[in-house]
Amino acid sequence: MATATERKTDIGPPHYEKMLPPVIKKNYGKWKYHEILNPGVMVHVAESGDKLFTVRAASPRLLGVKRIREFADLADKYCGGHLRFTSRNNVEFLLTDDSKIDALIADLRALGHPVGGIGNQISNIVHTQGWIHCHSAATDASGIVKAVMDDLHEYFSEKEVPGKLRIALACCLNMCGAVHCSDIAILGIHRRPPKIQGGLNKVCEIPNVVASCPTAAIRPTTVDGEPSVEIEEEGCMFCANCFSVCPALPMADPLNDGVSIWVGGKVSNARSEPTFSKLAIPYLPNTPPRWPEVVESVRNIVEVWVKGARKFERMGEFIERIGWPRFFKLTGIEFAKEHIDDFKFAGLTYKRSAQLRQ
Amino acid sequence: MATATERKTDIGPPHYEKMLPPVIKKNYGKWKYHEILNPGVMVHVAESGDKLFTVRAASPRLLGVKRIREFADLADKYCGGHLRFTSRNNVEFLLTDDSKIDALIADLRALGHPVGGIGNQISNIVHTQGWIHCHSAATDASGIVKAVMDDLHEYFSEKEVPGKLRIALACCLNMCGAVHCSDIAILGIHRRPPKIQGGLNKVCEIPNVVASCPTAAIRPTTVDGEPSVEIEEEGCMFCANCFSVCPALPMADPLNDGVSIWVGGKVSNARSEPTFSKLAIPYLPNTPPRWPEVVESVRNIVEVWVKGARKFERMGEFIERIGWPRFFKLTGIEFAKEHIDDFKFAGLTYKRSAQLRQ
Amino acid sequence: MADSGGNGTPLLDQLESGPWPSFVTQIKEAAKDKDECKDLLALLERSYEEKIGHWKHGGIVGVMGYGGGVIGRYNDLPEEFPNIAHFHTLRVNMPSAWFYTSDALRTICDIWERHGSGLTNMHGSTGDIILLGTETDELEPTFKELTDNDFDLGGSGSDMRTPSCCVGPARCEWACYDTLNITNDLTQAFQDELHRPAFPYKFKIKCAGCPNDCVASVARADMSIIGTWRDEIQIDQDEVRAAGEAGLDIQKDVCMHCPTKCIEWDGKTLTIDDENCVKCMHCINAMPKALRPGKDRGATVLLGAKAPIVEGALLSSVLIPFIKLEPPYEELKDVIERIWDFWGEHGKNRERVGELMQRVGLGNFLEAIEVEPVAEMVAHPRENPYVFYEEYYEEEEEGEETE
Amino acid sequence: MADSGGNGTPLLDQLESGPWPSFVTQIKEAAKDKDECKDLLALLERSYEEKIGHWKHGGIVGVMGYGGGVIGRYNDLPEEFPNIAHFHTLRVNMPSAWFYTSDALRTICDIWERHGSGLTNMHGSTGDIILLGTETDELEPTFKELTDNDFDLGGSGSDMRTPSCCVGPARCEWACYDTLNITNDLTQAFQDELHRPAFPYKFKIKCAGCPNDCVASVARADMSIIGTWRDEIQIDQDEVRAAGEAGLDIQKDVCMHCPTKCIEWDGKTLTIDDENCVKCMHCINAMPKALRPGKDRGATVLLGAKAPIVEGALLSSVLIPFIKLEPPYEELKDVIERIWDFWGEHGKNRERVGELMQRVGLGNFLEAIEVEPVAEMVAHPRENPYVFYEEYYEEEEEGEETE
Ligand code: SRM
Ligand code: SRM
Ligand code: SRM
Ligand code: SRM
Ligand code: SF4
Ligand code: SF4
Ligand code: SF4
Ligand code: SF4
Ligand code: SF4
Ligand code: SF4
Ligand code: SF4
Ligand code: SF4
Repeated sequence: MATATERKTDIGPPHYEKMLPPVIKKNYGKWKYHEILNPGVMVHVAESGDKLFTVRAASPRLLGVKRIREFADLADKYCGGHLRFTSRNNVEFLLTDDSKIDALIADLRALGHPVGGIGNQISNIVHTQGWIHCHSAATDASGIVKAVMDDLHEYFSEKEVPGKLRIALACCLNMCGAVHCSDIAILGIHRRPPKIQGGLNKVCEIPNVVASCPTAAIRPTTVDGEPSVEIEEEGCMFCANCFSVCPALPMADPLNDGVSIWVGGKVSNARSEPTFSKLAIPYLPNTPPRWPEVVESVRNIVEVWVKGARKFERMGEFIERIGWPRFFKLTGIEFAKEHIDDFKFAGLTYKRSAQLRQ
Repeated sequence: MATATERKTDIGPPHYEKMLPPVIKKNYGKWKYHEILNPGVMVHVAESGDKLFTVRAASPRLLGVKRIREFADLADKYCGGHLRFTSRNNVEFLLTDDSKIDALIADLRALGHPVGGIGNQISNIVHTQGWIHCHSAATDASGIVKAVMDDLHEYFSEKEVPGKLRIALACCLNMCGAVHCSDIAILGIHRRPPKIQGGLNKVCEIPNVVASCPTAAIRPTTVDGEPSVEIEEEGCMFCANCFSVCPALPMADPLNDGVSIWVGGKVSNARSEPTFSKLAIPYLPNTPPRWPEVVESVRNIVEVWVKGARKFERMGEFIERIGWPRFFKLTGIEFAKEHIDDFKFAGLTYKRSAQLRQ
Repeated sequence: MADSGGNGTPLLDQLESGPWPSFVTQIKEAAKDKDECKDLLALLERSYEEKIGHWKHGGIVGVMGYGGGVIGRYNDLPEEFPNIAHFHTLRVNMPSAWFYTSDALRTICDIWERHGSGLTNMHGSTGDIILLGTETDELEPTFKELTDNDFDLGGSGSDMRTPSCCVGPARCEWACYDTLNITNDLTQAFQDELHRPAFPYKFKIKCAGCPNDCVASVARADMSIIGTWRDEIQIDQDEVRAAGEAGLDIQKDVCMHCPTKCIEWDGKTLTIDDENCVKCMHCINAMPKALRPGKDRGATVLLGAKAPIVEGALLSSVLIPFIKLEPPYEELKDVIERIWDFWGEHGKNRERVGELMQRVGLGNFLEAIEVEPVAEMVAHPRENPYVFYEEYYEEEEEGEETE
Repeated sequence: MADSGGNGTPLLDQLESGPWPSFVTQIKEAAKDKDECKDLLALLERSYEEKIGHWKHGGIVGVMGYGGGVIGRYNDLPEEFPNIAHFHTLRVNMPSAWFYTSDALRTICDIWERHGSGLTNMHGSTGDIILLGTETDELEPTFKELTDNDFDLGGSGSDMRTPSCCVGPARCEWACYDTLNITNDLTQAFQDELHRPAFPYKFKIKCAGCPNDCVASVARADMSIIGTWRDEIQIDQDEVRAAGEAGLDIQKDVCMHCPTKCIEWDGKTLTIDDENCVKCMHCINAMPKALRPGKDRGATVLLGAKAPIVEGALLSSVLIPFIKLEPPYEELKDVIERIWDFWGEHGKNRERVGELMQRVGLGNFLEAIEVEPVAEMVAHPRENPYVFYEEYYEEEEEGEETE
């Protein structure tokens, strides 16, 4: 380990070239095609004829140093000391010798990391901090992810599905998990207006608090002599922006917090353009440790899609083809007032034609 | 003619049945199919086997009693005294004897009314009052319509085009011509902020005037002692709403008024859903009596469509298929800042994907 | 050419030539024996010279007991053009679908020759017969003669505007309900709303017999009634083949244009997956002899279209996905009245129904007019997470809901 | 099963069973020799019992001279959980595309074991290595050891956030530019903007090598750089036929999914009308051996994506339809700096670039950053007539334009 003495800053990350295996250095930018060999296993063939085998293993994303070191050991054992993580937090082992693949997979299984998630399989759930580290959470992240993937794991490591299906979770409306463009999104929500704490004016600038509310539901007032704020509850849509600027307006509430389920978003440009997720289920309760209602709802939506979608069709493309009324019918989800947009651009989501499946 | 004496009110329009020819009364709601026989001539065949021949003739919409009586005479001569007008202001003669069609057409031609506009032909231009009767006009209506149709008449009475092409004109942003959903729309526009007249406060309620401006460009002020308003010119987008509520804010201005050209709107549900027209040409000058720039621009757009569109493809469907960049290229119209939406929903018109024809 | 206008009109004269019928010729003809038409011609020539209109805001004029039906109009050069110092138009309610007997037309002509300029628009954009230009004193006499002859005025101002419809069952094989009958029925049922402005703003009704929407209702009517069906498209396979033999490329010109790609042609048989058919009409339009709408017919009712002033143009959006329309149309009339009640109470001045719906939110609007929300009303559910959840639990009474 | 957390955690224990790897097992493992992890486990169990989180707003903590890279965090029951009274996370800038040598990983582990909880996220949603939980006093020592070993912190707060990219040319045949190189280059070029928050709000950059956008840049980056090409898709007809024989229904599964229907398959040959191809990647995705992107490669640069708080979520929109990307990327860097200048001057506090663009209007925004408007930037031209025409003629000087 280096032991410089003067204080270094702004050196940036280590250069990626130091991290690349020889086969990649040699064929960098000269890959010809790839093939999926087995669940979680693919090969990339270079113009030179060289082959790079990738084995993708599931990860809980939250990893202790012990497990990371175990990954490092596997990389040494099978991959000349090279590995990478994916944009969905899986871990990928990079081999040049395909005869080692099965052994690697066996070792990974032994460690508790199923292999899969490549091609038309359901991959890892992009998620966030939840109760593990964030003050803003309306639900936990890791727990729901574990429960849902336990239930869907067969789609990760065995079964094929019609196309890619991306699930994401964010524990509050800040949407760090960028759930706003996922095939299925699980979103932590508050449903009770902030509870105004005494001495608010000591902790927060009242004008900032008032300004923070997009619906102008917060007004200044005085509570027994003290300047404070009052909230017109009908005007609150639970964005928590006021809480972000003022800790004295907590929104977390065991009785009313929960999750909503969203569907049909995507980011790739393949076939259809990138699009946002749309509301499917307005509210499900927080039921730790395994959130059975959420698990059940996600599986239901997944199965409707698996049954009905054409090859390569993403969730949103499938729903577009059969129409939203039919999606609600097939999933048994009841269409309600909450589904109708009433935000800024609401009018543009109304059905402005007579093109209806009757 | 009846001669009742007491004052009748709220009797409503005459019942339509009194106006229908016998063949229609007999086959009402029992039509089987129709065929287009010649430009402006079609036959509707009833389940009974009866046939109804329709001859559609062009009309300037503005008609004097003399001409209307001449139409009535033709109806007597050929149609047992029955005729109708269309939702695009053409006149339709309804015959049961197809041997009379040619004579009728000859008489109509003699009167100066070409026959055509049925099926995939360009029909009459829906238009409005303009300088003939409205205080709000930024251009004339009838004059431009006459000039444009003189130029396009072959597409009305002879040539076939790929699909329906609807042209509409409105002489101001009130859009009485409902040009907002036309294949090609001609729209009268102002481009100079209202000129504030002295003594405004005598004619108008200043608070109403201030409130009338959607961009809040109007502020109250005092001009030599008198209460009046001032207008922040950069904030004006020439909607004329202030003029609608206050005559002391005239917008008409010979130097700056003119027309803009819009394309790609439609209202039918056929194939694609109804959609608004989009801006093609931000400004063309008012050049009476024949507005050559407008005539030329419309023909250019029509010809690009005629050349490039697939069968049944409306203007907007054609443009969607080839992409807007290509439409601007083919028409030679320059894309400019004015084309970029900057109204309420502007952001939703930005291209939010990488799906581009490169 | 001869200047029959009385004043020199070199500019307008240029609009008499050319194949398209000329409005100038019409005015000149009328000007032969009407001084107001001479003046109109001269004033218009002036506008053509100066590139500006010469009409002022209209004052409130009308006929006794009516608030609508007349558009007051005055020119800004009354000394020079005294015969059109006032030049008001009357909007006369047309018969459904603009059918006329020659006698009915002559009656209108006679009346208007006696009392006005003799110039008309057949028809105005809303559908009325426009009697173009007369003096205030002539309004009442004109009205009397009209009503004596079975005609009445249409709407203007903040009232129900003259409903209009497509030719429908009178001549069209695709009409899914009786557009003429309902238009006449609603017009008669709502005479008071038509003649006496009492709404926040105008309210227009247009009835199209099928999704082709030949009266542009979805773009121009606060209430757009568009015919449709809910069973299978009727197919005559022989006629389909005939159409193909006649040169129609069924795969390319029909199937490829189907918005849901639910129609297939194997060269012999045409099959339609009616469950996914959105009743767009295209295949039927392309093969009128081979295909016809289903037999279980009715209409989709949409709400809220308007022109852009001032918050932006709107197309109507789905209110009732499917409704059977038979006289006396009670169900529909009830909905209309519930809408008017809510709008009358909560609509701002000059706020159209479509704008109100958006301002209060479609969900709340539906609650107010007692219509259940259904997925057909939206293109897709909300994309933003800003839901106004209306109830929450209080610690004390766990399990209980509170407002 | 064994309760290695020190406190009873019956609820969390249930999350150790099942096929998916368990985060609980990870924490328990760490809890064996770290008191803060024991406390974390216990606090989390409490949250599971009470259905509420126990973390408070984070205060400003960090390392000397940096404004970002650390997220301060304190729990609201410090007496009960003293070992995580403060439990800050460090965001460590990952190497491009998350490639590691086993040694590099071990180095991180060693450092973090010495100075923190030993728990991490591999990786955070923005892409950083998240070192999850330590005390204020440990921040500086951790930072020193990181920099001594070639690592540095990533972004947080109102600064440029850690740029990230897809695996690109390192392993993907579809990469249209060098995503790893540009990501590293921009990160190094803008170290000051990354470490010292001076913007109105956060600014994220994500680089995807092709339109598949495997880093979700269009949804999650203020600047989304997406690879593309402008010549013909490379076709190997033999491989196309092979794909067909291998069971792919080319007509149904490829051609019918093409967004512009510009690809045709006659059973023998595949033809693409490249002029109408919008480079969506689908046909290439479906037949990786047969089709490849064209050879004239570059990228489309889009601007403005963000999550919903608080004006609604945005996807990035096209700023530069096509740009060649070769080191040192001067043209792109110039644009970025012009954007930052305008944003820095006119952006409101907590206003993202995408929101600013909409507030001032894309047209004005383009003028300010000196980029020509082109039709590729819009889905379609404006539908409303409210154009801010910027010049008009004055009577006096006819013909002349004035502001
Ligand atoms: C490894 C990874 C990039 C990285 O730098 O980490 C990656 C790698 C590949 N992606 Fe991806 N994608 C990766 C995240 C994504 C994402 C981002 C995300 O999920 O957040 C997307 C956008 C998803 C969306 O649209 O919402 C993505 C959309 C695609 C697509 C388009 C799929 C579609 O039909 O929409 C393809 C094409 C395909 O699958 O045929 C694709 C294809 C591929 C290929 C086949 C490209 C290649 O030739 O190597 C790579 C491996 C196959 C596979 O299925 O994973 N990759 N890919 C990411 C793996 C994540 C994971 O662990 O599962
Ligand atoms: C007479 C009229 C209804 C009326 O009550 O007056 C009418 C009559 C017919 N229309 Fe229409 N349409 C009439 C205005 C419209 C309008 C409204 C408008 O133009 O403002 C539309 C909507 C236009 C739009 O989408 O912007 C309209 C969209 C259609 C369509 C759909 C065309 C398309 O592909 O989008 C059809 C189907 C077709 O033409 O194959 C159609 C078909 C027909 C048919 C063939 C229906 C039938 O079987 O009788 C009728 C005669 C053929 C023809 O081409 O005109 N009609 N038709 C209107 C004649 C106007 C005129 O003088 O030209
Ligand atoms: C006569 C007519 C145009 C024509 O030449 O055909 C007309 C003429 C006028 N319209 Fe209109 N509108 C006419 C159909 C329309 C239509 C089309 C339609 O009804 O299908 C529209 C668009 C659809 C809609 O209602 O949104 C229309 C949207 C307007 C508007 C904008 C309303 C809005 O909410 O956006 C105004 C402005 C206003 O109401 O103050 C307006 C206002 C006017 C006024 C009264 C001018 C004014 O501001 O006071 C015009 C009187 C002109 C005159 O002196 O004769 N007119 N107006 C049409 C009525 C004739 C008839 O009754 O048949
Ligand atoms: C750690 C991380 C989630 C994770 O578990 O991976 C995260 C965690 C937080 N985010 Fe985030 N965001 C994280 C990626 C994102 C992303 C996704 C991305 O960057 O690709 C987004 C959506 C994309 C975007 O930027 O819009 C995101 C959108 C937000 C927002 C909403 C910003 C907006 O303009 O809408 C906030 C609220 C704020 O900025 O005040 C936010 C705020 C926060 C804060 C700092 C909470 C707060 O309000 O102070 C969270 C700290 C949690 C904690 O205690 O550790 N975080 N945040 C991600 C950063 C790790 C990393 O550096 O790699
Ligand atoms: S989504 Fe919300 S709760 Fe979850 S980490 Fe981000 S800010 Fe925190
Ligand atoms: S949560 Fe959002 S809407 Fe509700 S009061 Fe706070 S800022 Fe306003
Ligand atoms: S469009 Fe404008 S100018 Fe023309 S008639 Fe209507 S209100 Fe008058
Ligand atoms: S024209 Fe419109 S924008 Fe201009 S000042 Fe008048 S109301 Fe305002
Ligand atoms: S709308 Fe339909 S029913 Fe009415 S005329 Fe047009 S095609 Fe016929
Ligand atoms: S009516 Fe339209 S949607 Fe239905 S099958 Fe025919 S083309 Fe397709
Ligand atoms: S974005 Fe394109 S280049 Fe990058 S990994 Fe995905 S498929 Fe390959
Ligand atoms: S890349 Fe997409 S758009 Fe281009 S041909 Fe292939 S499928 Fe069609």
